[in-house]
Amino acid sequence: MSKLIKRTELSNLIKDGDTLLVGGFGLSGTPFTLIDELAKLDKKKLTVISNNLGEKDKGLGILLHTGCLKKAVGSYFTSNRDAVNEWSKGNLEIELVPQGTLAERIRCGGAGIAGFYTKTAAGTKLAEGKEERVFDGETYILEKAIKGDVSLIKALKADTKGNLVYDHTGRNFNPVMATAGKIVIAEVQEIVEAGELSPYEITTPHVYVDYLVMSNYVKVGGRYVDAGKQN
Amino acid sequence: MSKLIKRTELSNLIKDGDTLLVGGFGLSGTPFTLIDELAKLDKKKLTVISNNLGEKDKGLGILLHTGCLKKAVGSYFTSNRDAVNEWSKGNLEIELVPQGTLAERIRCGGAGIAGFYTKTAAGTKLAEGKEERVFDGETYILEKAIKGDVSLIKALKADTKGNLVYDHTGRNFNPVMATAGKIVIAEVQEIVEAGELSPYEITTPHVYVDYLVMSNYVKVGGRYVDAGKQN
Amino acid sequence: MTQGSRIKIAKRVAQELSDGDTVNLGVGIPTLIPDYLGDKKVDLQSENGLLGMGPTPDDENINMDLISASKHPITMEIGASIFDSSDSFVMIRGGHIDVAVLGALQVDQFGEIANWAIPGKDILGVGGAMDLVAGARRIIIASTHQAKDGKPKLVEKLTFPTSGNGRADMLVTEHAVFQFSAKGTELIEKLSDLSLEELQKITGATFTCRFIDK
Amino acid sequence: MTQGSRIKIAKRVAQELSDGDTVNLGVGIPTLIPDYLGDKKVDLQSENGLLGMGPTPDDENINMDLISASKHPITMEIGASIFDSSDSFVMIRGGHIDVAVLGALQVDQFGEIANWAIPGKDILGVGGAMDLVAGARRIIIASTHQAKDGKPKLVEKLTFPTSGNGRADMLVTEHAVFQFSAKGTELIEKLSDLSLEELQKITGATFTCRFIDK
Repeated sequence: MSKLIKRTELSNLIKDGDTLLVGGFGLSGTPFTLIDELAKLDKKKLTVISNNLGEKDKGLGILLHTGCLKKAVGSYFTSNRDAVNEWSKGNLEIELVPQGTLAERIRCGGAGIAGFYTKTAAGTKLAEGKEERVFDGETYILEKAIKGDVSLIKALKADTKGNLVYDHTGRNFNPVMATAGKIVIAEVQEIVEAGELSPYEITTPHVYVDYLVMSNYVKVGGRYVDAGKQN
Repeated sequence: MSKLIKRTELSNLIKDGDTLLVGGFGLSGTPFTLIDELAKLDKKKLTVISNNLGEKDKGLGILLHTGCLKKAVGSYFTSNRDAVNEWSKGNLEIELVPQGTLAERIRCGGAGIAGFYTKTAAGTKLAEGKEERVFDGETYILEKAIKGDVSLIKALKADTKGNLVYDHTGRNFNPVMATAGKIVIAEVQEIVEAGELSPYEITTPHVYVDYLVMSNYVKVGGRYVDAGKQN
Repeated sequence: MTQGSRIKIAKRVAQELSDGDTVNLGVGIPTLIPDYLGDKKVDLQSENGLLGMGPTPDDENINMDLISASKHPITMEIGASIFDSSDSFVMIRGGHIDVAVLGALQVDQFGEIANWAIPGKDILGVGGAMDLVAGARRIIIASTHQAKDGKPKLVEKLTFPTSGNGRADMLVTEHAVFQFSAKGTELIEKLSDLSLEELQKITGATFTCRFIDK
Repeated sequence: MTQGSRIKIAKRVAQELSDGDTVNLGVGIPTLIPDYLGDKKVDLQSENGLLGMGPTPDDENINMDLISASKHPITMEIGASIFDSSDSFVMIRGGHIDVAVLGALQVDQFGEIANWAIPGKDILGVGGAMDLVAGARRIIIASTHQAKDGKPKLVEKLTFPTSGNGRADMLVTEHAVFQFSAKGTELIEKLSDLSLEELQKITGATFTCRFIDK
């Protein structure tokens, strides 16, 4: 289990000014333990790339209270009032990216592709400053790859080699983010022996995973709760 | 089982001049039955996009004897002498594409992406005529999406909705080709009830599959043989 | 807007869907549609990574890692499949979704859609709206005829930011069904007692009419 | 080229690999490497869609849908995973393969590789060669010192078509181990009894030398 580290080691893996790719859609597939740990650290000027900034006081939402964030890149921030407020006050830069473009840009970052042409957002405010190009009579815009210094992802299980499987739609952005971070840290509920996950079931091959951290959360009634705060 | 058709219906689904995406790497994951059927038809000027043109007299290789091919697009033809000969005689156009670029171009065709920038082949003969562009100090070339009129793919099993699973590395190009054909026909060994394949195991969701054809081949000693020709 | 009107819209959109269609439903009125499909079997796609979305589970079967794009707990239908966000948008942007049913702030006379941002308000959310507008084969807008301030949603020219070059094929409101083409808007069905004149009065774009009516 | 020389090259390359490395092996000499890894555990990637390639199966366990990139039947190691061609090249082109061991027709003094086409011959196959050259973190060329016609493989300037802008880090032949950098070629180890002069004579590029030797 050489990839397994303590969550407190996060401090040495993330630097001020880093760009973090953080998995999750809403709160599903969110690395709560890693985010809790990050919130305890005195990191500065981080850019977080994630579909949402969690919800108010939940998931990535807690980072809005710690002063570690410089910028957020994602598709939907409106559901977290704190994010909107911080942005209004000028405390947080926001880059809004269509959800599909976000997923594809991250995939490209992990795939050695520098950029791609998509119809999504062509002709809209979100295409301002982006190169337009016509292919077969239709207008496309150039979108560039996204990479991260560190990816914080959440899986259901790992095996001892670091292969990952996810829980239903908790999969979402996690597999592409696993490919696009220089350092990839996966929070997991359980680690099983190599060979227990079938070759067909493995969604993220171990080559993408640098470290595993045991989740501090458990599911109660289908909802994650902090095991440390349970009665 | 409304997607299940007889293999003889292939005649009505492929037109002269069509571009076909044909799954398989070497002979693994090859839709032998569909290819046999195609060889019986009097189609003309087809373009076949496939990693190889099968092997001599095997898989796509048999189409070199029927006069139906105008052009082949793929990454490796050297292993089929017939393909090399037909090309030398001027009977077959060949477009050589690096294997990864081929897979990505087809994926883009299925994903609504017009083109992408890759380092692969930049500076080589295979980049001639392709746009070069520098991103972050490295040279990339623009590669454009590939789409097909008809995809002929091979899966291990389908369920009655048309969801597909593949046999080991027989998966190869089949899933991307399933996304990039206007008509997608999957040859399968077996059709099971919807619900028998787990949501995690399904590799090609049914939305990509238009028709299913039962394979005429069976595996003997790990190798496919034509069930009709078995003793 | 009464719940009755919302249901009327949902029911009418449901008529447009066919057995075997793969459908993506936006937030709001579109989420009511599954209740009015009768015997029709459509496959619901959820952009966070599921084809074959089923109804809300009982309390004891909730799994917050099995949620809809609106972030509500859901279930899976038989034959469902799970994929990641990039594969989900291959499906959406590659033209593999038969019908997207979306809400809208405005639709212009040619079907151009504004459904993500209000000028002067903070623009901090787009989600999958632009991907669906660019990629779905057919787009039906399910919306109230007028905004809360009484302004018509169907307009000659958008004053709200566009969602892209994709066009709606149809608009269903509590009063009418409109069809869009390069020629403009055609009224193809009335769903309330309003006369054509009354309907035109509360509509921001002129429309032609397929049927004779007073 | 004797089998002994091929094995010598494979053994020496094997020394370069470390526990936990993900390695892609090209055709020819590289395929001999797994036999000489000793206790080292490396994960072999096969570009047709497998991480964790194992040895050739017994006759009764052959499945022609479980094959290597060279199209030979293989097995899976514990912890192996299967993926499609596009995901396989995400792994290769995205810089996730630690080491690619490839054959070559020529390598220039800075490590530029020609390994897919001979001028004047039909150029009808490239496979994954250019993808690996562009994407692998480290490239080791495992090759005979000279071609069959006696011409050196290590040359000042390629006369065969380049495989791209990616550079080899190392060349291992039956006579020597060379390391490439922007400064040129450095001999880091001799593997045969040839003197430096003799070695230089059968090598097409000048090289510097890290050690003193006659």
